[in-house]
Amino acid sequence: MDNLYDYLHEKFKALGGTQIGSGLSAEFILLAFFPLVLIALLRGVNDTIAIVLALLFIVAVVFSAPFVVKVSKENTDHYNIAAFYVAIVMGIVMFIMLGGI
Amino acid sequence: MNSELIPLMVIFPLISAILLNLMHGKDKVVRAYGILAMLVVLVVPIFASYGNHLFGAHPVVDTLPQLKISLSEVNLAIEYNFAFLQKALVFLLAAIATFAVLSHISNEKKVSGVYLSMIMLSIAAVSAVVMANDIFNMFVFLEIMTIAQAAIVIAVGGVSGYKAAFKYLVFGGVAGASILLGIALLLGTFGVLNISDLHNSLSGNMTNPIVLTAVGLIVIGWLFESGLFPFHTIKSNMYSAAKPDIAALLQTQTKIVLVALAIVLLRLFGGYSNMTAVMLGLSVGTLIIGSVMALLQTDFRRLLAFTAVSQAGLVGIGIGLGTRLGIAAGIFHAINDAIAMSLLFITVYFIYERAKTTEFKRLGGLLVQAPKLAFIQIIGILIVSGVPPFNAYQSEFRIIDATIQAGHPELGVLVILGTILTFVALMKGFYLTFLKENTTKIALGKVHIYNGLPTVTYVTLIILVIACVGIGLFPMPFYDRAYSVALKILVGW
Amino acid sequence: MINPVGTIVIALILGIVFGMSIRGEYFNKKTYATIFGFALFIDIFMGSFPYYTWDIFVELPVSGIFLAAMVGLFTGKAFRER
Amino acid sequence: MKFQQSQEMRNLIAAIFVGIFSYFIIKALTDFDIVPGVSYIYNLRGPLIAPNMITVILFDWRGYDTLGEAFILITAVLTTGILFGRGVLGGDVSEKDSTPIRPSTIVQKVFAAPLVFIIVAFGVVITLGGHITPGGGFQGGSVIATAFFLSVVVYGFKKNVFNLSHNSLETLEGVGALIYLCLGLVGLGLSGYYLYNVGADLYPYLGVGDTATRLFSYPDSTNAGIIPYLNIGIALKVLSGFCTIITVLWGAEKK
Repeated sequence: MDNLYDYLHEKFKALGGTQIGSGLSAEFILLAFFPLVLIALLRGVNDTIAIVLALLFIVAVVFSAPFVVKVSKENTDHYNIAAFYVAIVMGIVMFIMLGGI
Repeated sequence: MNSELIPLMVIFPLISAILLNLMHGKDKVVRAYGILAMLVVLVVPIFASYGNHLFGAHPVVDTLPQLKISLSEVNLAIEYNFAFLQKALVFLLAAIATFAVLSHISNEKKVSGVYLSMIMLSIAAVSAVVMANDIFNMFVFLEIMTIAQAAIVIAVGGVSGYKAAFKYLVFGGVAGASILLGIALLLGTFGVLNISDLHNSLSGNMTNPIVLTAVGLIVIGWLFESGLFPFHTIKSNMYSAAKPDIAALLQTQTKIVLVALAIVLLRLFGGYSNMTAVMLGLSVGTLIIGSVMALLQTDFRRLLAFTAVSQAGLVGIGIGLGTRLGIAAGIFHAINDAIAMSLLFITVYFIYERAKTTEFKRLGGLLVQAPKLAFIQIIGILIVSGVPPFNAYQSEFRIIDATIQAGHPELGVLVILGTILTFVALMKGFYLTFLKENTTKIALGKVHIYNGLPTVTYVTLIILVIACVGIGLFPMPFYDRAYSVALKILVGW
Repeated sequence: MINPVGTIVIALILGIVFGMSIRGEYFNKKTYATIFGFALFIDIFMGSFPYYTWDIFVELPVSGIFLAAMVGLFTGKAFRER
Repeated sequence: MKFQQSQEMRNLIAAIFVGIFSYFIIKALTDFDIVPGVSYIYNLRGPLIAPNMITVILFDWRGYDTLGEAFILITAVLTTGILFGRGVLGGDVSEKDSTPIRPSTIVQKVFAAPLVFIIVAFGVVITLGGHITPGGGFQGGSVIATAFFLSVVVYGFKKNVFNLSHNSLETLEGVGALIYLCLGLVGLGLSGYYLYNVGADLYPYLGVGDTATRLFSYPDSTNAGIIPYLNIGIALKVLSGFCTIITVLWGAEKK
């Protein structure tokens, strides 16, 4: 397990001064968050599909961990990142309102 | 019924703003008038009686056939509603703003009249948004609020403040234009601006694509004003760039505006499930991302900023459920959380004013120097994390209950996850500030002789703790009122 | 406004307010003459421009407000130079 | 290089989503029928108050909205002041003056000063005739502000025709806004409704006293009530707001 600690230490350096404990807590919450959202979205369609997809998603997310580095990079104070997400949400909101999803 | 004191809640802060700006430079006058004005601002909502106010005395008229509106009667004037919810929100705003004004007056050697006038303008604007029953009037005061908030952050000075305010104004322009375009589409389609009239015209019209466009545009504006998902970095940047006492005021205003605008949206388009789905989905994202980001911060102010944003997401979840229980719990949580987060921001303000920094790597070991502050802060952390017997427990419990009742148990799990994460983040902040060994020997500096800050801060903190415990022990008066508002939203005003 | 004279009085007051803040260094007798000549010219062309329906303006086809504001500006400037 | 590529990809995605957004808005704007709605009643009863319908809607039916818009301008002006150092925490930062970039020609110097007189007088006319003819406080104030701009551009800020400092402009702006707010309070005191158009008497049943009605009325075919006075307040506010902005920006140019 020492290797895992070193690995995470190396990865979390990008966050700049964050403790590994906080990074790990955030990571685990994110791991729980995505499959739950997937289930919440797809449960209306079919329970089995939702569970299977969520399990697959967990596997995929675990292999691409640590996820928290990417999330924190996308939530900095930079103007262009905020503008990018605002543009996407504007499009999606209008599409949901009128596209009839 | 007409109540004369209702417009004074907006007009008096506006007059005070003008006068304080004119007095800028005369220190004693500004101090005296600032305290006096805050007293009036606090007292007026208590004594105002419930009812409506019609501006310009223009009454309701029976419609003429030429109007092309299928309503039996139409409001001519701008109308303000004032009921228990409005009273609670306006009073809460006035109370938090009083601390911001008093802390400025008691802390600064040279008082800035312009700064106080901006605080007054934001109070007036938020009060107007809360009470307005007219969608265009609401927009006008939202714009005033956006500019005034940016000005308060600019007044702190420094590059970070300028950057935050610039971003806030740019995206505020996008959101404001979006709301205005939505209002224009509604006005063009139905010819009325009064929200009650629009509600009556809109019932059964929710398949009109122009109305749906308007819904989307106003929802985008709502997302900005309440700091939800795509705008959460901008809001948190504003909170962390402002002084923490102002951040307390800003987050209170954000939650109040969130509730006010959400009530308008639900009253107008409540029957449209896609809208509540969008609100719910983005709120869930804000809750989780906000608390994750809070955990990763290295500065106490930024940590609290992201916590405040994630709590706004929690309020949004309650409202976005669109059920009676959910809306009531959301409104209730907005009030509770505004108080609790203000408590935390004010404790950090005290540290910031005396240690001149809130970075974790420079703080530490403050428990020895400020045990009382540490005690109050740990109470605040427990309140925000939803521990009984405090008020946020009552509302978070009801939000989780509402998610399960609404048939979304996964959301309940997510709310619990977010709450745990908030608790972990805040405890991390507490540990690094108060418990960790102080390696850099930063001490809480001595305060000046003119500085009445400790007294003001401690009195405010104790009042806020008492309010939290009081609402926590006796939640029903507030929750029942919130529930009746929710009933009215869904059944009709 | 209170009566037909009200507009003229208010125009005069506004003129004095702005005239009080005007510096004198760019003006001499020729400038004053030019301004007044132009003012009269514009005045007659404007006619009874804001079209108040009171008798006093119907009979006198010049813009009383414009003239009053002009007189106010000169008065205010004279006040300031004293 | 890798970052740049990802940025380009993101720009493309953002452009697509903004395209979707714009498509729906343009579609909504192209096909909708406008219903006159309450503006029909406004137009029906407005001529009882004053002939200029725009002014009547702005200052009577929706006078409170106009108050809010005036305050947007005030807030923006104050914010500009804060941005350049007035009222920041820890004491004001002084403003510097700067001379014009290019010296003015002799024609400009001779004609600007007389023109200022005429423009100011014309602005006053537009303000005072606002309830009868096209015009009003916003327009008149802007016209007077152009006189200030002209003199600043030609003579430089320090030697311009008007001797208005930043502080006196702030005072003028405050006075303008207070005129508006206090005229609203007159209505609140007399009838119980904020911004009630006291002299106009559209609703005689409110029982506002005779003296008050006579104070704001004049022997005309229509009776605009407090609208002309509101126009004066707005004009003072708008002109001083614009002048403050140019003062601040001109002083900040050289820093």
